[in-house]
Amino acid sequence: MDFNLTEERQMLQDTLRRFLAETDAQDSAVLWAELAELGIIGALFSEEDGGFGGSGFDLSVVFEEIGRAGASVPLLETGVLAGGLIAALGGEGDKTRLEDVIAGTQQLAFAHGEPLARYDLSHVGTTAKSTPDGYVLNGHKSVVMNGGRADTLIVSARTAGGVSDTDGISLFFVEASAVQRRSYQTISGADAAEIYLSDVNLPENALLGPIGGSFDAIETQVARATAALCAEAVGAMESAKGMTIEYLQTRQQFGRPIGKFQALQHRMADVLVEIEQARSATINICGHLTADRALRERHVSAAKNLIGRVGRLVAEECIQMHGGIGMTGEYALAGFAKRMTMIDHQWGDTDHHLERFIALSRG
Amino acid sequence: MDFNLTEERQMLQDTLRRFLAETDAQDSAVLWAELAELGIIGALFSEEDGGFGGSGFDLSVVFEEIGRAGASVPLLETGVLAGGLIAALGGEGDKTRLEDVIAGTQQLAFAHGEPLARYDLSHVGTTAKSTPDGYVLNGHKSVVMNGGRADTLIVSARTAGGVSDTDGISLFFVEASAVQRRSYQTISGADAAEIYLSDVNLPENALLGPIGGSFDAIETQVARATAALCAEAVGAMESAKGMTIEYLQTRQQFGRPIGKFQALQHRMADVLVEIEQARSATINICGHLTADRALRERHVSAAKNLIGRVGRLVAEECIQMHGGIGMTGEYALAGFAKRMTMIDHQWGDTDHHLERFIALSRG
Amino acid sequence: MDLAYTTDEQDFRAEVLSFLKAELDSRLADRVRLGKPLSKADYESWHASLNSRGWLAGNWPKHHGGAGWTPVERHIFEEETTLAHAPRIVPFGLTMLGPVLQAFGTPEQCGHYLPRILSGQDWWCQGYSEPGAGSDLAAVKTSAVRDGDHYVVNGQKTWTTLGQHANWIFCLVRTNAEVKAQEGISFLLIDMATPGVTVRPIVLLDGEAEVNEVFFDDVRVPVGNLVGEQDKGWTYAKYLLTHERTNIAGVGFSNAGLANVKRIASAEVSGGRPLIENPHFAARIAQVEIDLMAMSTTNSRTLAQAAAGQAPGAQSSMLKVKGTLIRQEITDLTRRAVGPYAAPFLPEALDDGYNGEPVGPDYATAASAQYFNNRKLSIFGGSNEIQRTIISKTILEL
Amino acid sequence: MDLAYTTDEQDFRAEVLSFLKAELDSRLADRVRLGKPLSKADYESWHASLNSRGWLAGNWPKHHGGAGWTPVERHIFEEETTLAHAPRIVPFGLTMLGPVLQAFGTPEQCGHYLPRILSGQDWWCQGYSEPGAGSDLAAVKTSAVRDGDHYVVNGQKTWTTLGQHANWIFCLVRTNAEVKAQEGISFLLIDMATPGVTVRPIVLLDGEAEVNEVFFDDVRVPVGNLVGEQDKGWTYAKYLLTHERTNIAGVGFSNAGLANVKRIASAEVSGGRPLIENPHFAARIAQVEIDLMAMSTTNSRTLAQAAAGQAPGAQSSMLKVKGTLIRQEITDLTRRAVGPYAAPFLPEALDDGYNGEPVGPDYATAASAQYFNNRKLSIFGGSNEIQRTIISKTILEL
Repeated sequence: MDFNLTEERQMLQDTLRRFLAETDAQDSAVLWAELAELGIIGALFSEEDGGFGGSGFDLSVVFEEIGRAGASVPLLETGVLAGGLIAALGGEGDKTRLEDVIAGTQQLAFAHGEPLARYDLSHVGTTAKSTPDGYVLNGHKSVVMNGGRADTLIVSARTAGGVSDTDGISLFFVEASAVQRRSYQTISGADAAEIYLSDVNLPENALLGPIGGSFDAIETQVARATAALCAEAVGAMESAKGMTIEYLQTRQQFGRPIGKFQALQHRMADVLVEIEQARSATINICGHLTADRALRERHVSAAKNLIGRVGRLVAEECIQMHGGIGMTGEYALAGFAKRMTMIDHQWGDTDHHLERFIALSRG
Repeated sequence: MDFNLTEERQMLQDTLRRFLAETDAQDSAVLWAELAELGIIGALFSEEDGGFGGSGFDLSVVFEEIGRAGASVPLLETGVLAGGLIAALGGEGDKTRLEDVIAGTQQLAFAHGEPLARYDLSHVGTTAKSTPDGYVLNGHKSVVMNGGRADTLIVSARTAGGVSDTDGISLFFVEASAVQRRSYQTISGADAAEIYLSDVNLPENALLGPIGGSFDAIETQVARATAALCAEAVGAMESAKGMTIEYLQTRQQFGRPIGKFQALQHRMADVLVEIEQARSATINICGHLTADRALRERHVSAAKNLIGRVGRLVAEECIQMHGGIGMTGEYALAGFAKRMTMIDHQWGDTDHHLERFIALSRG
Repeated sequence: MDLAYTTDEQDFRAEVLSFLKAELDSRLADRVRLGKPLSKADYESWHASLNSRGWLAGNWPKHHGGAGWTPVERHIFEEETTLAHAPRIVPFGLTMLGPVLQAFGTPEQCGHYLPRILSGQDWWCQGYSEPGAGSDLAAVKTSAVRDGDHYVVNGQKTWTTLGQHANWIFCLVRTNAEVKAQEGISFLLIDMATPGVTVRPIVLLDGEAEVNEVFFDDVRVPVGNLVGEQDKGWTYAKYLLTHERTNIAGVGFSNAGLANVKRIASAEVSGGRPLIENPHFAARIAQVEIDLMAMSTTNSRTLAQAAAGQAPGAQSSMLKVKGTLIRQEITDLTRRAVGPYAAPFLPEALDDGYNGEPVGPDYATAASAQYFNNRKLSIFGGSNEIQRTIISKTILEL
Repeated sequence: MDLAYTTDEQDFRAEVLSFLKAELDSRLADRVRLGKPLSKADYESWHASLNSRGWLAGNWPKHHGGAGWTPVERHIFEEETTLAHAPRIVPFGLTMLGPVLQAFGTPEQCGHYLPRILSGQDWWCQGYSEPGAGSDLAAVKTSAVRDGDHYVVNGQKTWTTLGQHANWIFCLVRTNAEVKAQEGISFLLIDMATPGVTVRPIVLLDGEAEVNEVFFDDVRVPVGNLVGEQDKGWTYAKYLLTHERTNIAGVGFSNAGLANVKRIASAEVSGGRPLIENPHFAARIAQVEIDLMAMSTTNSRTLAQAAAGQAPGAQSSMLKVKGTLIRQEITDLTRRAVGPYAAPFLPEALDDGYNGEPVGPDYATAASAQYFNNRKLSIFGGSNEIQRTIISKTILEL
């Protein structure tokens, strides 16, 4: 067992942390280009896919820093999810697409969720019907993160089976110009969109991966995305913790720093204990991304469940200990609290993963 | 709305509290006789049944004092459960039995639970077969409170239907001498027994109530018993609270009373809040014992669920705040903690009643 | 012991219900139910409806123009109006300042200010908290120095809820810095149109600007605007804080919120069936409902004590703690219930007159914002930490 | 980052497993699994088995007769022995006194006492807590007054676990009452056969008498029994408390307990199906299992730091808090799982050699008693309140 970062990952962490602390790039396109230049996007891909990382612990290093800085960049969507699907399923012809992603010249999104899917990964109601020239897609994809900015979408659609079957799900490249999108911001400030596909005609080569057989790849990449989200949550927790400790040390009430009040001390101790739990759960998921499915998914659901619970605790306790100032929008704590809370709504919340963990434990 | 005790109930409370505080009756038979003489058993029955009470708030007054004193007497078994069943279902011929109960000259038990029943009230595997002269009973009744001391048992047995059907359950008077019993103590110091019925022959008139149709009466009396248990738990909580407050005021550590430590203050405040919740839940169940079944049972399950949760909190927090001394058997807190914990194991625990509340809410 | 309402009380409930049916605009009720913010006009029209029925000031005695209700009647009114998703009554003039004036103000002050509160001419806000003094309320720094017939006020108040709509503010000010913190405070009424008063909105984490900072820069306030005696303001401040707390538990809000989350969970689908049938989610709902059933009775017990003339004391702190925990749990459940649609946040969709389609179901529009906004419940109005300290000090007597 | 064990570590685990298969008596393992108390002979025979394999003192260096294991090896040993329901190693001589003697004792003391600990000749117990000083450990009142070549000891120790089996006790005693509480304490080894030593059992709430009071009445202790320097005992005491805490999280106990409660929940029937399939109970189990999976990794991270020579610091307090909460939750689940059979309590059924039938399933026999007994986990050995204070002081630096 070894819990130290390799020298490379340590460097990656230092570089990214320093960059995010110092950057004043207000324009997200500029920020994106700079991240690409620093090699951050490449860190999400293995060497054979043109990157220099791609393992669970590469993801955790990168996303913990994203969370710590509260940066809003589509690394998860472009790099981990869509990029991961291309790396896993793509043919020779898709190599250039990956190169563009790593170079920062293309942004992607994975359009998978639907209004009735909730957190059910196999629920795909969007249809793809065969045509003489290729496929025609119809459906509505909901809360597609980075959906409003992506150049190209990877859209899941059903080519066979019932609406919740794991079999029969296929993936397609769809240019953003071919769909109708309604862009908006999430409450934690990220870009998202509703995507409407209305008789979208696609050529044969828009298909990514096997026809009707993409569920396993989706589950695998969502596992990686979940690991990244857990790490991002841990980063946000670390920042919230740091701000709260400093506030407890400096804020005076009743003639002394509020950190002198034992009730707050003990609650803060519990918060610290739980943040360590969150860090450990993240290590567990990151360390098991290449394990066999049963073991991997058990850790996915365990980690996401725990992160959801701890995220709520940390957000609520840090706001409470700050009092009124913690409620204000301009104070940075709000951003971290919102981010760690909203992570619970991506790829399965606490309850969803508890239920899934139980089912997976039953074997 | 009126939350004051009537003058009669106030007197009952004062009398019982003073008596239990002052009595030095070590022998349970003597204590029992004295309670009868004070009219405490009679307070559990309505006037038409020969008592002078019997409503939910009569039960709560009596059982809160039992809980407060940590008294171990079979009031619940003899008075509320078996006595209640006789009052509800008995004919003219059973009147003398009630008189004996109220006079304290007969002790009863309700032998209903079975090894595989857990908390399922309709699970009755014990059989009663018709014979030319009456009935023959076979089965095993488990954890029958007061089962080792009762003169007569009321035994539930199945005369028809499947093992979990509500229809087909009958009740029988069975003299203790007719069964095999294995007596033991519970961890909170009460008397209980396993009851084995092996070809127990009973005359026709051993039947109590309608053949195969006693489930509703059982549920109704168990609702009353649950109300009594909730009140007993509240009494135990009050005593544990009183001891803990005193300990916090007097125990010195690090040069001051431990009640000066804010972390303990705030936790004790939460304990106090929850005890008020427990008291209110008990008022709710006691105030709805004569409501229609749906409303009554919703309050039964709500109250028992809440009492189970709060009982655990109060027991654990009061022990924890006492530290080592709270762990010792001779210190009275242990008795209160054990009693409020074990009440969770009588007539359905927290989880059982949560699930039942959900089912009842669905309507 | 009797959990039933009297016939009179039942009749009163029926009256409230028929009033609500007749007077409560469904558009307004929908906005309240969905957690969308209300405009000044929304509040004013609801106040006016109530006032014309004589029900605006349920807690005021009749001779001051109030309804003179018993605590139980007030509770019934509160319960039914919240369950019907009526707007809340803005409390600053009606339940905060009103009783203070009635207890400590001059007949002239009562005669002048009370009718204007009822008519809506004046909208009051509260000047208690200061940036340096959150929970430590007595650490008031805003100073009022006597200068002839005026006090000259300098300083800053904060967390002033709905101050953007107000034309008057009641303030705790320091008139004596030489004595113990509690002893040099006065209670002053300030016309916000006076030169030197500046209001600046604070945007909260959900994007709403319902609280404000109020700055005082050499603001000249006539001495006639002093309530009671100079330097005795702490007494009036405490009276305000402990007196009018019949609704501190927020039972009505919780009942309405619970009904709302059940509706949402019936509409949402999880694993092929209504979310409300998912055992884990059903357990969360049941647990908070059971807590609320008990807390509602705790609240009624406290009301009964108040009706019998007993001061609630630590009881209202207990209700504040448990009441806010339950309300917050319900908003947390609402956020969970809406699933991925908790993420989209379109501030414009919260605006009155928004005609666009919501993203996702309409009930999701404000779910997350409400969750974050309601974190304030355990902070403002005496944080839950302060309440726990009050409870333990009362009981432990240490 | 690598969660895998090295080949050497995997080989070591295999060795431990085959040792357990060969040496662990199934009767003994059953008693441990069911939470039944062990006799002195039970502990001694298990110690002897381990000692003949050279594994009794995993944490001692080889030159003192220990196994000289790395923290990871100790963890593997702990994990496998607890999962196999082996008796715990009685810690007082082996993990408490041993390291103190090795760090601060004289060569003579080491040469004399250490081999006797390994051989089982001496059974040590701990004289830290006193009636007036629970969490406030430095408030030692038991006095030791120098009289020629002896100290004369008077006072009382309490919560002395398994003191009824012990022939030696290590004590904190006050040798100087004039200085700051921490500065006048000495660390003394006392032969319990010395006149004036009295042991009185304390019956705990579960009926067990595993802890004791120890009284000292003019007990004469040779000065050679002093460890280190007079008045410096606080240093050694803290060393003892902070040094040997690799197993403070009790991961092994929790793993074993979780496996046990799953077995019980598979056997119990609720509503016509195994209890473990009831969604509410399954959720409780899953929740604690998820917590345990994370805590186990937190524990491993701390071990890795220890192996790299870093002192664990606040980390061991965190492990103590979370570890005990998890263990207590598991015993609570066990109590719940057995249903109505949690109530019967037959102390005789816990005795070794009891031949009667249990009341209900055998796994229910000690379920409630274990639940109550394990309340001690968050009290003894530095209460969770003390741990939280340590954590917050370390982090907040206030």
